[in-house]
Amino acid sequence: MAESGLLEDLYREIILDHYRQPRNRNAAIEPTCSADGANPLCGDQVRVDVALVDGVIEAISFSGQGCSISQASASMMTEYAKGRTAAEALHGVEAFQQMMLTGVAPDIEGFDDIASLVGVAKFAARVKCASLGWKTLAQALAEGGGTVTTDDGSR
Amino acid sequence: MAESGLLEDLYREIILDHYRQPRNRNAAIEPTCSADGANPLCGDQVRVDVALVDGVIEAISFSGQGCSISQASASMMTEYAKGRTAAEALHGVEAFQQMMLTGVAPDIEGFDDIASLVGVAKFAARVKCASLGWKTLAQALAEGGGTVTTDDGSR
Amino acid sequence: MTSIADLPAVERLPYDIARIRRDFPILKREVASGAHLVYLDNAATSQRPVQVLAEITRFYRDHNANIHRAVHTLSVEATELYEQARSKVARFIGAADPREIIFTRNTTESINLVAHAWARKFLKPGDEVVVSEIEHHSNIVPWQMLRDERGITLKYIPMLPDGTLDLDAAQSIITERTRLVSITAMSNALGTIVPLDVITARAKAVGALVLVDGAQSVPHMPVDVQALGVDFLAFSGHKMLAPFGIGVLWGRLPLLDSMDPFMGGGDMISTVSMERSTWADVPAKFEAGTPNVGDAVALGAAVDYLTALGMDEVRRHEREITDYALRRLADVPGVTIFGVPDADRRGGVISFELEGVHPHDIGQVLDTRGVAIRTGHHCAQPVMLALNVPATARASFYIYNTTAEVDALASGLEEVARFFGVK
Amino acid sequence: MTSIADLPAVERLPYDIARIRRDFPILKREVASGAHLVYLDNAATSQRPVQVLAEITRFYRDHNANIHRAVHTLSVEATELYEQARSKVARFIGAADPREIIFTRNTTESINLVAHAWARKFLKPGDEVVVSEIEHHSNIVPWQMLRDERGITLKYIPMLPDGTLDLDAAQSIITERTRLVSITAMSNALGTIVPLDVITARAKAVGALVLVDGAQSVPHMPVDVQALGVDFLAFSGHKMLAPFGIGVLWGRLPLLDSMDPFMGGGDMISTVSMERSTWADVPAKFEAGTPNVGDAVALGAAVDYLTALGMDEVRRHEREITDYALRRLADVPGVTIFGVPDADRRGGVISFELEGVHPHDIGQVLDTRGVAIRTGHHCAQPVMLALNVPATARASFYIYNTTAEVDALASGLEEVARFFGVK
Ligand SMILES: Cc1ncc(COP(=O)(O)O)c(C=O)c1O
Ligand SMILES: Cc1ncc(COP(=O)(O)O)c(C=O)c1O
Repeated sequence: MAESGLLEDLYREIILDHYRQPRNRNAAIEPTCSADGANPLCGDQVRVDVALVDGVIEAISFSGQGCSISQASASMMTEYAKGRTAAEALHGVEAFQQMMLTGVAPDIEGFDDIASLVGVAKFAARVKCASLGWKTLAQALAEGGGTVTTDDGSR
Repeated sequence: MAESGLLEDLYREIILDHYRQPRNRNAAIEPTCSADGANPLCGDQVRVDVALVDGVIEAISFSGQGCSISQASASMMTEYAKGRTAAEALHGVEAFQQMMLTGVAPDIEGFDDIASLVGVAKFAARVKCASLGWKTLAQALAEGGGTVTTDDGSR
Repeated sequence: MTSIADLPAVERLPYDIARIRRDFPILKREVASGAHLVYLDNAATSQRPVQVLAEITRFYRDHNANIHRAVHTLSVEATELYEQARSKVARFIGAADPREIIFTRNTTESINLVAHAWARKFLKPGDEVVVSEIEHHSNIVPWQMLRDERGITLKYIPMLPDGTLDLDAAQSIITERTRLVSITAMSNALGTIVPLDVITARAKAVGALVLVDGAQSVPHMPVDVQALGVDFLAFSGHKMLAPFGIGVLWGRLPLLDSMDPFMGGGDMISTVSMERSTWADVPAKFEAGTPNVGDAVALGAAVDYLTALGMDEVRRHEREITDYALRRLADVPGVTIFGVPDADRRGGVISFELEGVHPHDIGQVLDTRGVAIRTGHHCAQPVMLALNVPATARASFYIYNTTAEVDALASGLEEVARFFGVK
Repeated sequence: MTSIADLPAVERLPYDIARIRRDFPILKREVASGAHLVYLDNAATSQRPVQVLAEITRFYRDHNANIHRAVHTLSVEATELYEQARSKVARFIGAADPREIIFTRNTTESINLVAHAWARKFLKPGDEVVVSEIEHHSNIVPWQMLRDERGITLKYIPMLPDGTLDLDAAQSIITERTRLVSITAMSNALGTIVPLDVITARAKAVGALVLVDGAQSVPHMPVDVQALGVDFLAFSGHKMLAPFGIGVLWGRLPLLDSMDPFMGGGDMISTVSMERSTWADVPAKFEAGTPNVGDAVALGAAVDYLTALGMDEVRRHEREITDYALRRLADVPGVTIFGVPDADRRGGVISFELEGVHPHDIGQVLDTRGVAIRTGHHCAQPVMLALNVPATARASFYIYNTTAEVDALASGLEEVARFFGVK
């Protein structure tokens, strides 16, 4: 079918795999910092818990509900972050946001699965879904944790 | 000129005559009833004073300022009303309004000059000007006098 | 002001769906995937027929001027067209007098106007306003803001699990302290048609006014304000073939007369001095500043278009499509439809979920097949809360939709299920 | 949201008046008498070029949908177009961030928004708002309503006999108690250009905010909000080639953030429960309900049109026409021009009287010659009071007007004088 190409561009198999079998979801960890994220108009919700020991993300868990893109992206985010330093993880958040903006997958270590989300950049309405988990991670690592929203009021 | 016909339709010579030499304007009378009229968006103002004796309009005066149509029409109105009973005068007001609505001059006694205003009916924006004096007369004759406006808020 | 009696009669046309569809060239559009558009997002906004678009262009190209009693030809013409549109709208909803029609931007502004110009003038702390749990945010938030500012009490008629209102509860929720019942005629999230007669009877029994949110009823079924016996009616042009940017508040004339203005500015005044101002009569009192003349005139054309079809026929057509869709979608494995499963008691709006697939993903996959539905909370978060879902998928119909388009939706949903591996 | 930097550049075109006039087919119209239209009522509303009309049609025929983050193609496209228009407007007035652009219906709503969402939140009884005697009613009435409701003090900077403001008086009228100076950039009744720098300097010295009514400046001259150093700017699309029904409030981001919403409803919320609601971020917080997407997009096209001409060139052209008209009309026996007789200090607006002829009659006779001017109080009754006239006749110019049209006005006035027997 004509539309299949487009659809499979967005929903790569690896994304559906993370959606169906999310990694580090509701993992039993002892968090040192956490944050909640929401995409109000979509109803997506994500909570990120991080166990940060000596600047290294020893363990991470996410929970929540939402569309396949938001949940798969959060799942991939946890795989990426686990074992990295907070600084490295924030660098990853940066790279992810850049990918959403430019539609070009960065050639950096650990982004193999994540690069499959590059197709999302073509779908303006979905970028917020994909970014939710990453923004929430950044918020958790920032002092104080708290709540983020990907709804910037710009419709 | 092409436009002259249209213009002379509106501004018949007799109208300009009443405008330049208004009848019963600022006449020194002893009024028994009065009313003020205004056409706020145009700035037209008319005051009508009536000396009503045994149901007959013995004397009448108008004052005010405004466009040629409003002032000429008020002048003609005073000529018509003078010497008539209040009931007759109100009948004239009725006939005048009807003329503005239908664009047809009524064939009634005393309307010779007044019929020259029939062309106003074609100019929606001017009907209010022409009606001002007449409405104010009706208001003066109605119990209590008071203020009328030809601005019905309908733009 | 054009009187209703002076309006030209609108000739009735047969309900010919092929002809109707030709009036909407956008329906021939393709989306990125190459699929043909199947537009099922009509509760959000309708499409516009060429007749309405032509009217906009004609107005601006031939008659454009500001209105307000100017003496030059264009302005006289523009004023006449604007007031004629007001009369057309009055006739369309059975209003007694064109002055009862206030042009606003949309339903939201119409309701806010009542909350400011009527409620802030007449309501005291402790007075009650009653809405329902199935309202659009536009009929909730203005009353919450009023409550927080003025100390009135806001009460909700609850929703039953089938998406209808609890009419028994309504009887006790509407009390002698109730000053206003502000209620939707049809839920945009669930399609529920509200029995306005029951609500209105109770409101009138306690001396309360009734405001009807007609955003979803005026476009889709015959509405006669005098038969309804209500006091205010709010609706939006953009959901009924007219452009964005034009809405209506209808109110009873003495009621409108008793109210203070909402916004201040040009054209709503009678006199202005530096010390004080006096107000113009209705409707000007509520139309501060230069109005949206062009889109009001286009709303007149939209109303003519609907009148030619006949609102009874519009309702009949939508009822048929909805009935078909309720049965067709129920056959798709995994689909659950929210609300009453009866096309007689709902408008052409179907909210549903597909097991295991988030609404956003449903909408995305359908879009690649050209099928445009809405997903989300539909500006009715209390309904989502009551249904215990974060969001729903919603298909909504209008005059140009066909059963073939319902089939496209249904087979699209089967593809969604397959794609996401729903068993 | 489209960032300003991502907008396509607009190519500058030479100021070719013949080409410009071809873009406005209405200028070829005839009035009832058969005379050609000479449209000199631009301060009331401008005409619209084919480019803007085409944009409206294109939007509705190809991309029409409601916005608000829906997932289907049309809605994504409509959202992009709407946000792109916001960015175009931001660039046009030199705003730092597109989120500072709030779409309203018109200048009047923009000012009322500030009166509600800022003033009603932050002002206390005794606080002062300063306007001027030459304001349009839209910048007087909202503050009178606020005064009467909340007990603030409203003060006026007086007008001098030549139609300029008394700037010395302004220094003492704006005091430490002044919280807001709300001032027009150009009078629509007299054309006076207000020295905003002087007023703003004084306002800033006492810590007051400055709202500029830009209804007559944004369409006619370069405006840069950052260079002006003011806090709010209000203007209307319909006076600058865009359709009716779309206006703008610009405000500084932190200021907008600090304000409460104006109207409540869909799209201005973040969450709604039956108990309470939270607000969306700006600009959504101030755009309750379905916005006027189509006309906003068309405003973007209008702004592009003006940008291609260059606002410096627009001002130059209008200054020339005004200069010519001031001299030409002064030659007509019986004509008195109000306001400063200096085209450098006034915009393209000329209010005048003709001895012995009421303005309404002037307008009527001119109309039969196709010459469209406005007569009346121009929504500036305090100015009429100060001039001690019931009304004036007003000619106002825009990008397409020519000196030949000024001649048509002047010879028309000579005919008026002859007709009414003015010696
Ligand atoms: C200086 C000025 N302010 C405000 C307004 C009001 O504009 P609008 O009617 O578009 O709200 C106008 C328009 O007449 C104006 O000229
Ligand atoms: C029932 C209902 N009420 C109110 C509204 C708000 O309409 P608008 O956004 O045009 O103001 C809508 C539109 O979504 C609606 O469906």
